[in-house]
Amino acid sequence: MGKAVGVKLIDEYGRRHDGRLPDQMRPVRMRINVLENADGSALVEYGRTRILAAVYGPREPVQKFMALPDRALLRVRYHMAPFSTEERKSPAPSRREIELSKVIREAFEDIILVKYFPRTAIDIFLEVLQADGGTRTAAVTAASLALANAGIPMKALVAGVAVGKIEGQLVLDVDEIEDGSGEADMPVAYAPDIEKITLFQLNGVLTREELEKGLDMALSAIRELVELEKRTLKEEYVSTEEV
Amino acid sequence: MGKAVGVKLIDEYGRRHDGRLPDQMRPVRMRINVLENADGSALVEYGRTRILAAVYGPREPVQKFMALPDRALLRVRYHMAPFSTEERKSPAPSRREIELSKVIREAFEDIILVKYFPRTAIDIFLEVLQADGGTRTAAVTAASLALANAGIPMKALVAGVAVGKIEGQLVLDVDEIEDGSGEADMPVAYAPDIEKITLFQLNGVLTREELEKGLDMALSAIRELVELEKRTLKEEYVSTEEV
Amino acid sequence: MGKAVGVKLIDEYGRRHDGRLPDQMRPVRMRINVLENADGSALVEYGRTRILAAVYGPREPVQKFMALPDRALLRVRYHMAPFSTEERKSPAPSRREIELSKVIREAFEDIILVKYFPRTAIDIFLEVLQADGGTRTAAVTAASLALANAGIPMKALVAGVAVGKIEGQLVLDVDEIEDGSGEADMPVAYAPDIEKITLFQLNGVLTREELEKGLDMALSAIRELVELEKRTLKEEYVSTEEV
Amino acid sequence: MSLTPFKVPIVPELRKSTILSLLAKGLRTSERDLVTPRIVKVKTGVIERAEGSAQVELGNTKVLVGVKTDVGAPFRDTPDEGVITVNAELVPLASPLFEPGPPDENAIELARVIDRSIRETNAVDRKSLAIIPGSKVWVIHVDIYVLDHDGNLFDASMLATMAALMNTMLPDYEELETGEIILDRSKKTTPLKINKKVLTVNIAKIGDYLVVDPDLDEETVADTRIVVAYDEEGNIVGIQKSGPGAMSREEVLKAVDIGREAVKIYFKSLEEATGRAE
Amino acid sequence: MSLTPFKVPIVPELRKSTILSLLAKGLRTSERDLVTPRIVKVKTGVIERAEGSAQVELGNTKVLVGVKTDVGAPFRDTPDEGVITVNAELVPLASPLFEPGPPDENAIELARVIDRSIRETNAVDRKSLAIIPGSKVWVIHVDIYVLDHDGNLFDASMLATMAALMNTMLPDYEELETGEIILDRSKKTTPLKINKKVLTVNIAKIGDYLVVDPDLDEETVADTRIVVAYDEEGNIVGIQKSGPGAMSREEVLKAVDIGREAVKIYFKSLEEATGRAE
Amino acid sequence: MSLTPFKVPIVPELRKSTILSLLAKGLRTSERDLVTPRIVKVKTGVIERAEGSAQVELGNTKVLVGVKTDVGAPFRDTPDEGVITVNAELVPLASPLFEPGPPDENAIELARVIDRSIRETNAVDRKSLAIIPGSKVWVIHVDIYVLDHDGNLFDASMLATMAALMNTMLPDYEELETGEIILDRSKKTTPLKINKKVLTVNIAKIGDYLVVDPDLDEETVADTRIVVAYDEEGNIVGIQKSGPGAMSREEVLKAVDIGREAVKIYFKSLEEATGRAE
Repeated sequence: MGKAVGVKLIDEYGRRHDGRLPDQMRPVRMRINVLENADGSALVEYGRTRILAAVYGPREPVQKFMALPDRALLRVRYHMAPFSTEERKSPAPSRREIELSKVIREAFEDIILVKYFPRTAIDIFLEVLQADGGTRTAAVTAASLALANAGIPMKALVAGVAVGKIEGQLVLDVDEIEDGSGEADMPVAYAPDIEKITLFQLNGVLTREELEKGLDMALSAIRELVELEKRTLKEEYVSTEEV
Repeated sequence: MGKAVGVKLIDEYGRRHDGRLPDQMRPVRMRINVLENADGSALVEYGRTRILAAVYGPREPVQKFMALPDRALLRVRYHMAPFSTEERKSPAPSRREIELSKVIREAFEDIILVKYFPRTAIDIFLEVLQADGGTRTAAVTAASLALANAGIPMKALVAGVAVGKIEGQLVLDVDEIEDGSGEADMPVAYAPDIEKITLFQLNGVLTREELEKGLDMALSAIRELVELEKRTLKEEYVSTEEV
Repeated sequence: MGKAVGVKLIDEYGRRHDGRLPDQMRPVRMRINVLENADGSALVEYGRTRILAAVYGPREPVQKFMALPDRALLRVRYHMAPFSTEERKSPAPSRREIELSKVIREAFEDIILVKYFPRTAIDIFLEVLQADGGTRTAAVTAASLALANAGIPMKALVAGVAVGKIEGQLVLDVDEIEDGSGEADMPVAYAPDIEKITLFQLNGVLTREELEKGLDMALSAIRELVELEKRTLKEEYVSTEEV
Repeated sequence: MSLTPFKVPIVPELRKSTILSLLAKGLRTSERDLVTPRIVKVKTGVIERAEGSAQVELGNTKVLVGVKTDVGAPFRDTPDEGVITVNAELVPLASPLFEPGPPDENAIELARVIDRSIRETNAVDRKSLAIIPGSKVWVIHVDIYVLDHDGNLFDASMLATMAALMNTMLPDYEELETGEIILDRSKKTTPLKINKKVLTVNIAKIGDYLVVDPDLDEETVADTRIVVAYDEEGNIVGIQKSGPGAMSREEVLKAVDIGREAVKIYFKSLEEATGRAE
Repeated sequence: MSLTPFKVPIVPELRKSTILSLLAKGLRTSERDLVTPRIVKVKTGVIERAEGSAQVELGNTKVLVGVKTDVGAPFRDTPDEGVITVNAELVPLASPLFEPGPPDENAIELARVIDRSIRETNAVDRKSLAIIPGSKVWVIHVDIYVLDHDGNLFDASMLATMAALMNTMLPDYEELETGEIILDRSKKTTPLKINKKVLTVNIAKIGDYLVVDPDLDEETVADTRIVVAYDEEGNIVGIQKSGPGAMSREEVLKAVDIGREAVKIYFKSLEEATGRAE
Repeated sequence: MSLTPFKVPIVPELRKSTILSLLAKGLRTSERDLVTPRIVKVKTGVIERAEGSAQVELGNTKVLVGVKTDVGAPFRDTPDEGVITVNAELVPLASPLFEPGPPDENAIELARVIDRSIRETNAVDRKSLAIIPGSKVWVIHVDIYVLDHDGNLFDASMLATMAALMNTMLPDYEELETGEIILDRSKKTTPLKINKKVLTVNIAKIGDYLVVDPDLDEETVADTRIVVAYDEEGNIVGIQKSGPGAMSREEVLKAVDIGREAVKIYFKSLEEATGRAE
């Protein structure tokens, strides 16, 4: 996680350290039906970042007193595998994982038609198998796919991506190296079909203009990601490398 | 908390390090109605020791299986703010805080008319905002005020104060410096109107005679403290400095 | 727990470090009715290994949602006293204690006539007061006695013993020194009257032949241990040293 | 693991429609317009024994922040910088909604949003906190203590944190020959070096309206909220959408603009309290 | 957080009135007078592999204490003194009232009251526990293990603790050139240095009566209890009012006087068991 | 504390009798005979950023193992050996039976059985993991991650662990003059030294039948299970009876013999995946 010193992250031709252009995503792979037990599941990769999502429900809540009379209870766990990071991560939930579980849950509270399933629970389990930046946004994408795969009715599909600022320039889909040296990281989740931003964070400094430009970069990429989701739901597997 | 070495804590004129006489309290300030949400609240200061008390209830117990059929359940939390002490205190409850929560709860079990409110809970939350000796006894005083402020019926008002022994002499209302170098510390809580001692501890060594003398010093001071409580309940704010 | 270096554990005459022959147990002592509050209790010693067992039940489960409609719930806690080991053991349950609690519980699931007591709990509490090897197997023996002492109906009595391999040779009832330097440790629990192995572990390397021979050594010793249990249940106290 | 809260107060429909119909007229139950925060009171130095402290009242919301300092080891990747930790306790005396126990997701989110605003802007000069670079640095503990909860803990806590940091004086110390550092907390003579002041504005979306500094009733009926951190130059230095619900692109941008105006009121209160207008 | 116990056995009113009417005649259910403890049995050296140990039976209450020793760092403010820790486990085999889990408030109070009695009187000579002053000292772990609970865990635990400490032998050790200390626990030749013997007397107030060493039934019906620690000279070296309920000034003083007589019985048992009458 | 599981799926009697009547004909619901495991797929290097990894599918059971390495201190009694830790997480996405939280007794048992099989056979050469004997050694973290649970987590996890260890490459490092070790995880050139390959076979007793590699339905109706670890020479290098229920002496010995044949199938899959047949 340390800041790379003296490394140029954008070269004279505007290319990033892995050859991407500023507004270019890493290769994306999406697959559904990857697990047997879960009611819905998905594997999503943004470059080396790899997220496994499973959805259970609607089902009876583990503890009955949690049941809500007028809607489904949502439970979300964003969790990193101990081997997903550079140094082994303790499997006990960190403060970061607790916060991200919350913001991801909140990204779906208004998307899932929770009123259809009173007194039940819908569980979204997200495992970061490999972390290389953008895990929370890839997790939103994986959750959206797994929910659809589980047949949970939603207002719209959602996807996420982070926009960063490195060496004064806005770039799409930052990886770990870029994030470590970047001036800003702005994860966004969006449901294009209903034009709703469901997750939005900014970590770092932006001007008002950069904010708007960065947001539009994210929304534009998310529109494509949701198209990929739709294809994945039909074809089970999609990869931007093979396109 | 280390013992001050070579410092005289009582001078040749019988004055203590802060100028007090052996049987003199630090300046006391009491205020009620200091919080909006709580059903009753109080702020109590003995010198630099500062305690905030809030009372909630009678209300439904958080977990129903705790409800008692013939009386109210009392919950007491004595807790130190991380910034209240010389070195930062972890906010996780220490063994000391757990013990003090117990003895303070027990100081009120026979004072509050718990039989009036079966199946309910009465919660007393005590936060040490600044600790300079005597926190548990000031907490009892604050709890008594907050209970009265919440309109919880009690047999009598209670107040507390500690008597210490330093350099062979009994002194009232020890502060942290005196406690650190003292030979004994004896916190007492008492309800003068019904002549009941409701909290009593001794940490250190006393002779039988010293015990009796020290206890009487405490009871005498507590009578005055309860008078101050009564005035506070009428006037909302009282300070011995302004008297 | 370190491996003793350069110490011969079996001498030229086939004697072990404490003078025992390979198939000889340490002195065994068994006593029942050692506690007042428990419904059944036993103290079992294999040499310096000392286990105290208490049984409570059948009684109402602590939490009602645990109750099983068709059988008693079994709860087993294998726990080491902090002073039972060479270096003080933290009283918080270790991973080892959690595993051993499980395998000991499973050793009794099919022995206790749990169908007789639906919706109840039977609790077996095992405290290692002194640990010198073979604590889990002595704990099974103590549990069997305490269950019988509590009048809990069982298909048969159970006892346990470990067989070890040291310096290439199979030996019965290994103590801590032997275990620390041994090549294998194989704890076995067995109910001779119904010919059932109820606990079986192997930690180390054995050939197929050694396994069979070692198992038979254990079963043979356990038959004697169960005879001792029967005598203990009649006479309250039995010791192989006094025989 | 995050769960849909199942113990939230249920706001009667009536209450919600009252709030909405007032908003339609540009009014709020607390008798202010949509873009103005409640009355702010900032007081510093309220815990004399702490190295820094401040209490903030934002309407009926009350937050106390204390700063304690210690000497410790730096992080491996920043050996010449001090360490800052931010912790928030939603102590049960502050609200019937709070229960004793370790910080829950709300407390953790609150602390982390404030922590990021400070960290990313280098608001506290961490380089100035090295005592022996590589081995001994100042560790600055910021503890947020919520005393009364009537909504918008974010802005009140951020304001109290900033004021407490500006109020912080590092203790004197002596460096022994062994390299050990002995603090003398009775003497505090070095002010903590502040590079930048940062504050947040919490904006709730209720129906089609965006309102600054929601109180607890407003937060409860809100569709969602967005918390935006600003520096004094008007840069955006942190954002957190918090709470269920969603916003449109236009709402996000509008909220950012509204907040940029509203934050000036907070900055004014901060300056008045700290006397450190720059 | 402390809660009114909600799982205590309910003593039938009948039982309480039986106890009270006996007390009115100066009698108790256990056929003793008000100021005499139950029969005490003290046995030391019961855990051979521990550095010290003792088992105490007080009527049907049974407590085992084991002492383990280790080498560790001193506290910063007492660099030339050893460290003593006291921990109590109310293990579930001792009573249907005890459940597995970390020590609850009763176990913590028990351990802390005993810890203070030892600490404040310097009962164990902590200075003699320095190995290399400032860096290596003996750490003495006292673990109280309640095996059977029939009331008055305080006196039984204090007696067992004192006996176990008097029974403790420190292991031999070797100091390496590196300053490391290597223990040889197979050889224990140095007795722990005891400066002072301290014991407690637990006195229950039942109605208007004060009774020494209450059993579990008596504790359950008692209005409150007071535990007083004494040294052999009759000094009062610690007090804890424990349990709900209150006492008058006169009752407190009377309890202290009653206890001072009763403690002699405990001291006699201790001396007989340890053979260390002084 | 271990409790009788009170949240297990109840297998209808019908299901059990179906399984039993098939077994009587030497058949199983998964269309295989009693002594043959389900189809095994082993894939290594599946987590590129880990030092070693493998994914195993055993029928519908799916387990991922990742190996991370670090530099740490050796255990006091083995100063010249590296440290290996094994941890298992039954993450809730793998089964409706799993709930979030710290490892329960099943996860702990799983990890410990695998840990012992590796440790007792010195399967990983721990001596080769000393960097500076006595002070700096490699710490090898094996993390078992169950992704889909359809029975027999033991064999799948053991196989994935062994494959991941054989796949592990230690990072390059630099030793500073201070004795500190700086890892360069971007370069991994030294394979972990494997002394021995060890695998387990899980055999369930259902009525009077012994079946290899039970699936979840079979595990649920099984009377008990025995897990036997073997090395390639056919030595028995670990055993765990797991689950309630009992076996006769003859059943145990028969299971050990059945397992010794079945394990060859697993070893073959391991060799094919790792290309390290020896």
